[in-house]
Amino acid sequence: MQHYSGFGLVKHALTYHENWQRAWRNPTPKKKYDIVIVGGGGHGLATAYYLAKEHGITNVAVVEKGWLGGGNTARNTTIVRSNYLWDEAAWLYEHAMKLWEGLSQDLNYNVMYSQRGVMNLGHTLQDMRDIHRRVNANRLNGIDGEVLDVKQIQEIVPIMDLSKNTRYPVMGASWQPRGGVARHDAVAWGFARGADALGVDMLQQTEVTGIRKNGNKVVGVETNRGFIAADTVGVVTAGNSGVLAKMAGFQLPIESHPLQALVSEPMKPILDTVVMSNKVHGYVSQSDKGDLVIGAGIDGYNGYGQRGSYATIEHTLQAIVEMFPIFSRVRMNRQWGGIVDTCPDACPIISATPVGGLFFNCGWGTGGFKATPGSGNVFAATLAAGKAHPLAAPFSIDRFISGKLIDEHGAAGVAH
Amino acid sequence: MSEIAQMDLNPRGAVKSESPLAMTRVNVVLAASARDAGVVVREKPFLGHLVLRGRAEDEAFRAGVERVLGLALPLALGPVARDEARGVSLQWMSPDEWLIVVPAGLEFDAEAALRRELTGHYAVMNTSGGQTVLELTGPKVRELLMKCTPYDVHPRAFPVGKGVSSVFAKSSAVIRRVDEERWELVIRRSFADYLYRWILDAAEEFGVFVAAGDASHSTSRAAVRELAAEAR
Amino acid sequence: MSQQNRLGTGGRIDRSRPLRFSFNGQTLEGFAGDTLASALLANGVDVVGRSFKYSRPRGIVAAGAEEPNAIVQLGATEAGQVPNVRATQQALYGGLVAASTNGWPNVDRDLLGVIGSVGGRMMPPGFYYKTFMAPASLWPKYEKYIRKAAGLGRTPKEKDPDIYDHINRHCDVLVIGAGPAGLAAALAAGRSGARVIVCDEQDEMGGSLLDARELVDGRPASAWVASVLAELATLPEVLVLPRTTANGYHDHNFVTLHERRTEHLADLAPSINGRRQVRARMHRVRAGEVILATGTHERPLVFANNDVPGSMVAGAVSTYIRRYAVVPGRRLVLSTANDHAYRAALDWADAGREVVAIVDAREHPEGDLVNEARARNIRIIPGSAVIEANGKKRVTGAQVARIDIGGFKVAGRVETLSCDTIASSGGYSPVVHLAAHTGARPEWRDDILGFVPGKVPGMTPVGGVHGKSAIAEALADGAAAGVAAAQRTGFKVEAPALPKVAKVREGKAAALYQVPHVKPAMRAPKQFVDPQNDVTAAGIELATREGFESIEHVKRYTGMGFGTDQGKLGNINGMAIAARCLKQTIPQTGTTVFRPNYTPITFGAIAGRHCREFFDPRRFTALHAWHVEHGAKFEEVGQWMRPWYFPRGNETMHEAVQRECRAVREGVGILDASTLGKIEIQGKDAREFLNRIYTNAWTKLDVGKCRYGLMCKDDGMVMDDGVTACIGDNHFHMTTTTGGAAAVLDWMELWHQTEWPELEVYFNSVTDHWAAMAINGPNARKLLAELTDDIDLARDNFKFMDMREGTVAGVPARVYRISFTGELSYEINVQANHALHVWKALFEKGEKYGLTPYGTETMHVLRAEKGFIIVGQETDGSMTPEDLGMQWCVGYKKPFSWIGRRALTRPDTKREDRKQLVGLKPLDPQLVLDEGAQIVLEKEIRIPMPMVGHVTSSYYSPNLGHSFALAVVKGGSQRIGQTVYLPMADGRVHAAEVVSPVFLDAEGARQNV
Amino acid sequence: MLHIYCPHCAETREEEEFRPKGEAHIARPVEPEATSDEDWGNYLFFRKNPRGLHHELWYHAAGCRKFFNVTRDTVSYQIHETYKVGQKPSVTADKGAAK
Ligand SMILES: Cc1cc2nc3c(=O)[nH]c(=O)nc-3n(C[C@H](O)[C@H](O)[C@H](O)COP(=O)(O)OP(=O)(O)OC[C@H]3O[C@@H](n4cnc5c(N)ncnc54)[C@H](O)[C@@H]3O)c2cc1C
Ligand SMILES: NC(=O)c1ccc[n+]([C@@H]2O[C@H](COP(=O)([O-])OP(=O)(O)OC[C@H]3O[C@@H](n4cnc5c(N)ncnc54)[C@H](O)[C@@H]3O)[C@@H](O)[C@H]2O)c1
Ligand SMILES: Cc1cc2nc3c(=O)[nH]c(=O)nc-3n(C[C@H](O)[C@H](O)[C@H](O)COP(=O)(O)O)c2cc1C
Ligand SMILES: [Zn+2]
Repeated sequence: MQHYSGFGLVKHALTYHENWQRAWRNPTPKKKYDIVIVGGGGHGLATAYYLAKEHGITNVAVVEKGWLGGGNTARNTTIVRSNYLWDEAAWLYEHAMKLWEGLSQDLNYNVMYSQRGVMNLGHTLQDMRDIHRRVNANRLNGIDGEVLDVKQIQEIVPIMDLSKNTRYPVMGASWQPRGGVARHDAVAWGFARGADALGVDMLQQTEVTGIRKNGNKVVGVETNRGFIAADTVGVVTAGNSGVLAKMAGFQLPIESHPLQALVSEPMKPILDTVVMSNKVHGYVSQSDKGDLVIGAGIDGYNGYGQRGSYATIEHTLQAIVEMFPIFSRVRMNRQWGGIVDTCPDACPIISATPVGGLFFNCGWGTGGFKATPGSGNVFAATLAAGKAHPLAAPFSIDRFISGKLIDEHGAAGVAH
Repeated sequence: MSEIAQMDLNPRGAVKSESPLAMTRVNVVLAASARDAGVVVREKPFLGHLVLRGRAEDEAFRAGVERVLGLALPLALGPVARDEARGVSLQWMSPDEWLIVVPAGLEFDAEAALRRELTGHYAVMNTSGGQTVLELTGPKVRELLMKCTPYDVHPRAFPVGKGVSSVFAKSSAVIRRVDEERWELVIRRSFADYLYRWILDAAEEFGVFVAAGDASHSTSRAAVRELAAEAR
Repeated sequence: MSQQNRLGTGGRIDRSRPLRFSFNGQTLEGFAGDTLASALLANGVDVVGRSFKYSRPRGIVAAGAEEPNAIVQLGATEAGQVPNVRATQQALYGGLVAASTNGWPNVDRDLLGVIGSVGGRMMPPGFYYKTFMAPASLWPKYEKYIRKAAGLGRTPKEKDPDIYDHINRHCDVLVIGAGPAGLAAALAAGRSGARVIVCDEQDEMGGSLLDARELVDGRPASAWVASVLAELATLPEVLVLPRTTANGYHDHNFVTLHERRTEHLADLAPSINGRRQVRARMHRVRAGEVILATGTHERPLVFANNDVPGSMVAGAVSTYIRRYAVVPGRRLVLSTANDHAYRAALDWADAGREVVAIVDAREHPEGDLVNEARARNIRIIPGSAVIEANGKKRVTGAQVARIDIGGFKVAGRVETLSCDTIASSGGYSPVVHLAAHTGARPEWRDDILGFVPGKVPGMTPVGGVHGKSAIAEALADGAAAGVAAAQRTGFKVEAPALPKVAKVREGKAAALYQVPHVKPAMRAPKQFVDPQNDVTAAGIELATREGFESIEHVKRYTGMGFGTDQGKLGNINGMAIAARCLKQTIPQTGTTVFRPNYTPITFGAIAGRHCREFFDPRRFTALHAWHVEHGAKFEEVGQWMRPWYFPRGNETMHEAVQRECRAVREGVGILDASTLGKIEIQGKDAREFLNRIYTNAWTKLDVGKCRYGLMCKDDGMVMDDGVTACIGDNHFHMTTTTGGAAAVLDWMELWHQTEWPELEVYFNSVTDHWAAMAINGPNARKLLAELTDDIDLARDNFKFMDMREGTVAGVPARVYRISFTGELSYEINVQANHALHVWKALFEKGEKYGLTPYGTETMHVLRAEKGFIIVGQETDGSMTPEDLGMQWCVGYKKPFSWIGRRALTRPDTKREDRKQLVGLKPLDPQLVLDEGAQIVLEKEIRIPMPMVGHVTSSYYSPNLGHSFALAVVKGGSQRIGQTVYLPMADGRVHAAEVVSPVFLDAEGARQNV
Repeated sequence: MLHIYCPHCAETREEEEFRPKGEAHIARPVEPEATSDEDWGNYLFFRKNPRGLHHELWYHAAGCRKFFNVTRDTVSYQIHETYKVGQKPSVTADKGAAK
């Protein structure tokens, strides 16, 4: 792998950038791989990278129907945090957070993880009880967190309307300083480049159209470029998980919904952290390019269209103007949608399935970007060992049969 | 022990009653005059509101309702059955639900009469305290309504006489077109303040005037009965 | 500088209305009818901005929505600041103040520009990802600098004083764009009597007709426009909306139109007759048929240094000359690959200025316009193109060379022509954006060298966007579509007679996007594709070489199309370049996805009137005014404003709540309980329905009796609770939590309508109909006795959990003897219109009993003393009735397996160590634990450490004389008597004993008096 | 922004008036106590979630307050038909979207 550095950049400038190598190859599919990963989003690519790097399994293909990182990875508002309520979720997301903290160096790719802090506002007494509960739980799990009062919020975000005249005056907030945002595309590309360098084949424009079984055991995947054999298949297809499950002959406790986001025109720096509110239902951060990155509501109907209802956008911007009246004259440049795979308890599924050798990693819904390295890491371990990594174990599909749900609706809150 | 509890909720003696807008009307001041107003708002408080449920396909039910109210039961979304002289209206809300509005204080009599006439599976529920009627008149009402509801209020979709229930601002309302330029909204008590302020705000550019209407008055059962008798 | 580029005559400006405005601190003059851009050009302003990455000086290149450079900050006052205004779409008004958004110390002399030209080489696409990684600790500092360089305009510091609103419209035919195609369509459809809306983003309707050279019916095209507009104005069902951009096209023909109502007048919306005007209005249109008549965007050619001010698209040159009477230079070189662009040279010549040459990429240009140029002796250089511009802040020359398009190389000697303006045209891209919003992918058409809209149900593209560009064709196309659309929506009309427009014969255009240079792209001076984001042809080439082969990867790696023009100017060129690099065709390469907005729209306009008090309804009870008058502080619960506590004098909240708590236990207190959800249930199967929906049994509840009920979801988790009274054998009055009311009613309807339609039962919300006043305390009976003479209040005749009808203060009432405080309590329900009367009467008689109004906080303390839960506080969607210790409320033997029953035997719900509701008694009796505090079993804190539960409610009780709390704790019912620990953020660790959740009067003696 | 025909109101109304309620035709097991944990879990949580034709339940919340079924394509969002609770769809994936 070509090493990236500031020095390298100068060197390449002198040769008119004519000698940069490909970030990843465009290989022809082999007949058989040890492990096939379906879905070249952040999670799938991270899985491949850790399989190769930590488990020495390099005869791996990532099979992606479109372009790498073009699913929800390309569409999310990039909020990273680990302050989840229940132990199982908190541990998983904190595992990811620790990996984020060294990811640029590990990948030799600047994913621009910016630990600018994530603030979640409380507007009612019950909001504040929930915030205290979650922050206390986080602290005891070794996750940074504070409860802020209005004055402290004012210091961090002086432009927010913290007066009593708003429809839902702010009462306080939770604050995770280590949280922040990252450059979503770079995450996909960094993992892809890292995995490629270790020998993983990235097969783009390769759509899985069927899952071939022998009895109740997976033997490979049918694709638009032919059959690819593998004894172990990991499916990481987010919004399309239900489609893949159907190919394998079972159903999931998942529904795919449109989730939308939008950006403003680029503005001079004005907002230095991530502000979210479950109650008024919107959240915003400012990208390094200057656009306000905004998201909120999920549409209630199922949808694979990568677009949602305009009313949702309206409500989102009402929420933003409610929190930040000075943004009223800022313009929305673009909106878009993703297909999010929502689970009844707002927690993911990382699990074996009724089909031997076939594993699913899905159900991240509105908030899986932040888990990308952690998810890939534990899923790689799960695929390598053929059984769940301890952090992944609580997230098996069985919980929907036994009833042992991990209800993170409160912490997952406004979709992010 | 009766199967259904009926209760006349009108006061026995003289009691000062307050419509859902009593508080708001005191607090919201308006500058416009009636003369150049594009929209005139008037509350019609204290009317009797009843929710009628039953089986439209049951002939006896339909006949019973008609005997009591003197109006044929509407069987589909569309015109509100009205008797202006008696101040009675009957609106289709759903295949098994109708809204009955009668003059102030007559809701108990109406309910009692319905119960006398109807048999089988039906229900009558009094909601007079929970709703009020706003009348909107003027050349700009239709445009105002377009700012408030996604329902199509164009005459081709909303001819005179029609009534529907739809989204209104961030709440909902029953919308009825009484005349070319006269509309009624049936709104819920707890949302009345919000909707009223909303309407005044949205209508500001057209000029809006609030016509007198008594949001608080003294009623007693006897007085109401007399009033109603006169109306008849 | 005083409008040195303004022509003495012509144009559509109003010379009788000169307007003063300021740009970058300089006072300038223009005319009514100008855009800010045309006025700047009239005044000879070359540099209007600086580019994002390289800080290069930039000038105006276009005349419409596709302008990438002239993005300015507007506003004379702080509150009136408008960031990122596109000067080409901003009408000029007197007193307008504009400034460039980038450039330091100013746009003309920019120091960053130096860094840009030196460091620019080090900033290829993706350079961020390749550096700033080591040492990791420095990244936040780098990032700070990166951020500083970001952004265009700035947000105002003050709140926006303007208002915005929405209007919902329904029409049969919506016509988007009012050029020849759109106007013809609108006229045809409008005449049918159909409801028609026609909108155009420009200040004036007419589109390309406003600067057309062609005569329409022998008159200037604008005269035909005027006649059509005049007729449309007479058609009552036609709505004409200028200054209105269709910015989003959503499912099922829902289109949002953004109308700028005052932006052409001032920074802040003026008032008219004292009435505030809305600054912008969103028309939310549901259309039967959509006619897309959005025309085309001209593509500039991509040549070296094509971003130097003075380099423009050819059509814009024509527009400025013909529409605004502004010639943006003196000596023109036109570089084109088609005939249509010749108009720029002819218009230039008409204006009396020098056309140095027309450089045509085609070997044998042939057509009417070409002939006209020849006839005028304009030099035409065939088979050639401008390959590089000279100049820094203004074009000083054009390097022209013979090119080999197929071989992509320069095929001859380079000649430098001296000029100050280079107009270029690579062809015309249909404005497919809106159609693409619906998910329809554009389709490539070789004949017009462009993408046309994909198929959208109920949408017809006409005119330029449909590949029918010549005026006569566009008119016919539009008219036919107007007739057809009217017909499909049920209206009949004859096709209108179309005006006569001479056909302009045009030669075939050549496909030219990037112009080859003598040096390879990587080494040639920068050839800009997307000038706003400084995306160059070399950048695209590099991206494809590094493996970013999908056009979406190219977009994301280079930033192409990310800017405020969303690639209107450059995207197709970029795609063509990527296609060339990847050795594939343009359709194989495909487009990126166009998304709303078509042009950026303010948040304010999208939010509309739903701001501040209208952001969400506030709901009030009938007694609200009284509460306000009596100093209540409010707590909001599910949109309802509920009194939280009633401080007297200078009382703190704590003091007020302590006083209120004592008053209830010692005298009598009163609570406005009107917000509780109330559902009336009638029908002979009402009981059966309750049996199914509640966890407990309802078969035997007598008339006049009340019962507490719990509701679960079918997963066994508690969703709501409340008391339901049997008021007739087939008649029940259900109450729900304040926040849960609507959800419970919907829930009941769901089960009734979808699973048990055979049950004869009806429900209706009566929440608003009844006002409820709860009097609580030892004196409650005495107080009530003073106000009623027809209810027998004797202890044994009106028992706990009984309901009686009667009169209270002259008002018919239902009185429920139920209690959420454990005290003797009556909940008086009256028709809401009469509530204030009754409430006041209670106070009149209650004074001697110490009647005290109390709010939700006191209610919470008192119910917690009794161990009563609050759904949503003690529960969080993961608690079963058994977890709450409420087995007494579960009808295990009911014949029907009620909602939630089955789930109670699932493996996880059966576990013994589930979290269960308990009481906590802090070892320090004065200490009020934090609600939300986590509970651990060991005193020694190590992190991480296992938690066993948390505090759900916590108070100081003046009645108990100590603090107390409710909590949920794993296996809690087995831990009574144990000490648990509560580690706090500040390092303190509190200790508390696990006790029964019932702290007061477990046997219920107080309420049974 | 969907435009939905309510079979009860017999009008096509704006999306804002409705609320989606997930997959249609999910019948509660008749004898829950005799249902296995697995089947109960399936009933509660497991869904078809198809890419393409979907039969789903909607609620006309601001209108007639009736639940009804919609056959909608989850990719194109095109609505093929709406029908009352208790009725069967006439457009199904097997039969193909006739219209
Ligand atoms: C608008 C929006 C905002 C969000 N905001 C946040 C946020 O702020 N923070 C956060 O943590 N999370 C957020 N999320 C969620 C987050 O984006 C996702 O959870 C996460 O990106 C999922 O990554 P993934 O790799 O699992 O899925 P994806 O990136 O969607 O990758 C799945 C891949 O599978 C491929 N695929 C599907 N079917 C097939 C097939 N048959 N054959 C081959 N390949 C196939 C797809 O093409 C796709 O590339 C947001 C999501 C959205 C939509
Ligand atoms: N040979 C030729 O004659 C030739 C060649 C190439 C292009 N053209 C072009 O073909 C077109 C033919 O006329 P036409 O009627 O199709 O287009 P037009 O350009 O005359 O009119 C389109 C109108 O739509 C408006 N518009 C675009 N997007 C909009 C939106 N989202 N919301 C509101 N308004 C919007 C534009 O501002 C413009 O006024 C002209 O643009 C002409 O310049 C002609
Ligand atoms: C964090 C983030 C920031 C973005 N910023 C911009 C932006 O500044 N300009 C822009 O045009 N699009 C921006 N996008 C949106 C993308 O252009 C694109 O819409 C999105 O990735 C979804 O892809 P699609 O629209 O091609 O389906 C951004 C997307 C994300 C996730
Ligand atoms: Zn309906």
